[in-house]
Amino acid sequence: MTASIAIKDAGGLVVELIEAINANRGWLSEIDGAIGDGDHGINMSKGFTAAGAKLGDPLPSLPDALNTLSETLIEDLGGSMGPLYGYLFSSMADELEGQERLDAEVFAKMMHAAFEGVKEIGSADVGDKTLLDALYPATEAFDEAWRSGKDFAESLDTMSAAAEKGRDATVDMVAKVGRASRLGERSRGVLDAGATSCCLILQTLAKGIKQRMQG
Amino acid sequence: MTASIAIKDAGGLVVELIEAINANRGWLSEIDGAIGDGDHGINMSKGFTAAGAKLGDPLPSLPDALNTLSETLIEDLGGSMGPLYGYLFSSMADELEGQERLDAEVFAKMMHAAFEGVKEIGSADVGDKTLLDALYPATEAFDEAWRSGKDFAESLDTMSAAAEKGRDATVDMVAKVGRASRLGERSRGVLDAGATSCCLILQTLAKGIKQRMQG
Amino acid sequence: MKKFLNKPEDFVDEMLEGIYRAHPEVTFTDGDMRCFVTAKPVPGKVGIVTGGGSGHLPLFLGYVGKNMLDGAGVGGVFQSPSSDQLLNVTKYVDQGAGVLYLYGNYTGDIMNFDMAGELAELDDIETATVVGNDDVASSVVGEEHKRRGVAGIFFLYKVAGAAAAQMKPLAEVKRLTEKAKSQVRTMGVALSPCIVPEVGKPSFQIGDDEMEIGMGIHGEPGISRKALEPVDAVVEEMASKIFAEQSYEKGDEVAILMNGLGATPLEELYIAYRRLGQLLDEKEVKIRHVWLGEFATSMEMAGFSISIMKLDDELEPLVAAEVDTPFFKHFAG
Amino acid sequence: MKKFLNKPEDFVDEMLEGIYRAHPEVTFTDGDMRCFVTAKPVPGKVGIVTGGGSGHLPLFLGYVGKNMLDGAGVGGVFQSPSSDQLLNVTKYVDQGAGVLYLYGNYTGDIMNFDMAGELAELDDIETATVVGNDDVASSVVGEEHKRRGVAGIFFLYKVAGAAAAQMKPLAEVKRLTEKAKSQVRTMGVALSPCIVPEVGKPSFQIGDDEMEIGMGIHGEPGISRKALEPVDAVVEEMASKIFAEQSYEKGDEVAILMNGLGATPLEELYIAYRRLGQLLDEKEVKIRHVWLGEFATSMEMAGFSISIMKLDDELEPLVAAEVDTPFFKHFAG
Ligand SMILES: Nc1ncnc2c1ncn2[C@@H]1O[C@H](COP(=O)(O)OP(=O)(O)O)[C@@H](O)[C@H]1O
Ligand SMILES: Nc1ncnc2c1ncn2[C@@H]1O[C@H](COP(=O)(O)OP(=O)(O)O)[C@@H](O)[C@H]1O
Ligand SMILES: [Mg+2]
Ligand SMILES: [Mg+2]
Ligand SMILES: [Mg+2]
Ligand SMILES: [Mg+2]
Repeated sequence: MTASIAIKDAGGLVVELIEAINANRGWLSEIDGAIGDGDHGINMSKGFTAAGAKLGDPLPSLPDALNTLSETLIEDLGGSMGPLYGYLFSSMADELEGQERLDAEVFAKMMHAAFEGVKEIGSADVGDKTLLDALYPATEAFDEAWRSGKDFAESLDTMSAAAEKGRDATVDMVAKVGRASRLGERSRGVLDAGATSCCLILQTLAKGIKQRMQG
Repeated sequence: MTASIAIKDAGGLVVELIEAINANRGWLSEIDGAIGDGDHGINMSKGFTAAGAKLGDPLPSLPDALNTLSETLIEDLGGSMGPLYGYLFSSMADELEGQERLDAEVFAKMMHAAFEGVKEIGSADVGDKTLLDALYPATEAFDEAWRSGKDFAESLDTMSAAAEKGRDATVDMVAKVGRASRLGERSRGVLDAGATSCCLILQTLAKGIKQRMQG
Repeated sequence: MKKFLNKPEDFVDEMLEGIYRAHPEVTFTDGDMRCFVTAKPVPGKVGIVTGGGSGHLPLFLGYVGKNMLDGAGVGGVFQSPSSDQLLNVTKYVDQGAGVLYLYGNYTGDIMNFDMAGELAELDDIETATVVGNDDVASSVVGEEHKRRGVAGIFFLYKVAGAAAAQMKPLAEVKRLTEKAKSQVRTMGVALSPCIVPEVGKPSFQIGDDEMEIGMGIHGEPGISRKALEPVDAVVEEMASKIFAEQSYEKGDEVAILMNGLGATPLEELYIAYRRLGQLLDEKEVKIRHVWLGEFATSMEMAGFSISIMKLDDELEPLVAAEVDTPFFKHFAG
Repeated sequence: MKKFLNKPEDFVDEMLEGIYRAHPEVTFTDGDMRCFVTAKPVPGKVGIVTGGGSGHLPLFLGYVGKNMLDGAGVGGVFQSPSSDQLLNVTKYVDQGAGVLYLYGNYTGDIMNFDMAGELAELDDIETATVVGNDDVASSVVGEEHKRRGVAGIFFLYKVAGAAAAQMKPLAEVKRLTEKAKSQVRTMGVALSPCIVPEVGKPSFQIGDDEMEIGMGIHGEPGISRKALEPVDAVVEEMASKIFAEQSYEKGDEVAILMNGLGATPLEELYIAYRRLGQLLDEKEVKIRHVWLGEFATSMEMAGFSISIMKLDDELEPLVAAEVDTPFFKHFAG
């Protein structure tokens, strides 16, 4: 059997996402403060925390937990993070439908769906200095690692590294959408907040999946 | 003939008053800033300068010049200085009516009239930390010096010293009227702006009269 | 001094030029922009004239208009207009029924209005005077005559304006305005000073975390300066000062004015109002009218005031009456 | 952070509580205070729904009322409301004639309104959309679709509201609103930042003698930052940017909105307006309407914007129509 985790037991991954976002609340706002309005960590933390309160005990399955997160972001949070991350997580959840186990194949589909979902709702492109700039290279890197024969865990590591590289590459980009886009050239030279939170989310997911495979 | 000056040639006294006020514009505002709204010098300078523009060339007689000053303050300046100094100067001018020369007797009457005029229009009392606290002791001191046998010039010196002493005594007073009165006890410890400008005006008058008597 | 202006000494006159450009319903008399009057005096009506220093928009001139005031003397920043200007406004406004002078309790204004009134008498114009003194912070009970007039004069303008619009005689307009005055109390709080343009620096210093309770609208000191508290606590303290003055009991009806002093956002005024509403609910006092916004300001000062007016069957319809001025509009009913 | 508030996270909801207490003409639907609607929907009328982040009072909800808007989704400070909230407002507001979405050009708002519109369609509610993008400073000519929506949306609200009040069908309301939109241009200038309560510190830094021309209403940077100049020069620069976009010629008629961003006193707005009036006089352009005050703010930000709308015989009566909302009142004629 190829490396995988049981979907119905993996709702805790969403709890870990919430913890990661809350732990980085200040840092994410700080980054947004440079070329945005300094509230990215606040927004994310508000939405994720609200979702956490709805997860219930015992924890639901991973797709149910992702859908709860998505719905909370879309219905309660609003803003731009609501729809963007809302679609990211619901697109991921959709790919888990009908599955019992999350393996590399399924994960690759989740990443692609997440990327397409965010791209469509936000009408942004790779290179626009958004969370797509962490999401896209991560998606590609995972695909390539897996296709080139690395195992699921190794491919997750490759993805995590690519997400980080993508995040850091936003420093040299000029924002084309969102608040920072009005800065033009002045938006160059600092990290993008959304790419930073996206990288954090992907790395947290990767870490959580790996732990569950070992455990 | 007792010491005196010709009223019709003394319009220049008002020019000297205007110069004195303008020269002390900043200082008077500074003093008002401590317990008032910091504009006493600005107000006085605005009114006196406007009057100066109306005096004409050749200069009018002293009562005419005083009346021009008074009217400008009352009609154009407004505020509290308009009526207060307006009445002060018109009351002085009234006492010059029908006179040809300004001597110690006439001057004493001018001072009394000025005091009564300001007191009536402002409904304030001596000790309320206002310009009356320079005007009243000056008036009394002049009377007493003259009655006790000093000559006009000496009596003017006595008056100037009393005005200054009166002004300085306002430091220990608590304001009972005007803006500063709302400070209560907190209005103690600094000069009163109106007493300061009044002292300046009386000293400038005294100096000008003395110069004209010598000249 | 970070202000949008040209020369500080032109502040008032350029402001007036802008106002006359924007609002053809108002004009000036005697060739003096500072003699501010309605363009459409109502024949036979008692005229209502106010006046005071500039820097308080929409006070004072902003209430000249339909069913409110007829004229206003416009002074320099925080300076009374002159008696002459007030006299000219009086002459224009008088339509044979006399003129009510209605202004705030400040030495300069009192002297100049009194002088104008004496001069008007020589012209056979009857005048009467009501002096607003709603600021409970500025003197103790029993010494109300020493109190500053602040935002609460808004209610007096409404009552006087509505009464005059009903063509009531001067004595009756005065009686109703005095009655309104006896029912209005105001408390203010400030967070920051303002800058008189010609002075060029702040009127007072205040710490980054301090508030001044009971401050006047020219930056006059208040009852206490202390650390800024949550707005609920601030409102409770302010309201308690007003409640201590008059009884507010079950079934009583009031009108409220939540007035921003200049820089305080509407959002914060509504948060403050929320608490005031709760306090009046607890007393089972009914809020019949509430106006919330900027009604009497100190240029860029941050802060707000609460004015409460107790209503009765005679005053309520006057407060409720329709008003249309360039700066303030109210639909009846 | 010197603000009158309790907990920063309660800022929006406590503000809303205050608003509902003060203004019984408005209410909320679906048990969610942020789904802000008129208490008196007009049967058969096209509904006009707006929405956006909080912190801009009287934008957005302040224009819900007679002859203007019917509902508004209320977001967090500078955050779009959610699609769900907008959907609930849409359902309440729809009276069978469909709903016009009218809001400013921001990513979050576009996403959420679009989602709401799709969901409304599933409920057989027809929606149409007009997105305000009046800020000439935020993108060049030819790229108008990228421009921010700012204070000029006030005119779109007036036109859409008046057209809907005349019981025109959705397509016609949309056509007129689009037409109005093509005629509105805005330029802003800021002197100081604002503070998002939950962030707790200023949105940007600016020197004691600096101004930012072309600034957005969330503190987004503008065209240029430079030393503060006399207001006449500031107005000339702002107006020249607007004049460069469209022809303003002899005989043309316009409406003007002089909008304070929050902390700038009315006095200064009038001084600024004086110069704008002079410039339009020079062009022999007739100013048919002018509104001056706070219409779209950024909490305690100091600054102002100028919006100019060109009028024609179709638009002018709609702009002139009577309006009565809790935050904005206009008597016709
Ligand atoms: N159209 C878009 N598509 C994808 N991501 C976007 C888009 N617009 C903005 N973003 C992301 O949103 C982030 C800012 O999020 P946040 O601060 O929470 O929202 P806001 O800008 O409304 O305050 C940016 O750093 C960027 O990564
Ligand atoms: N009722 C009064 N009678 C006499 N002098 C007064 C009275 N009220 C105020 N003053 C004087 O006015 C001075 C302040 O003048 P000024 O600053 O020009 O006016 P304002 O207080 O209106 O700004 C005070 O220092 C005081 O001497
Ligand atoms: Mg942000
Ligand atoms: Mg002073
Ligand atoms: Mg003064
Ligand atoms: Mg934001």
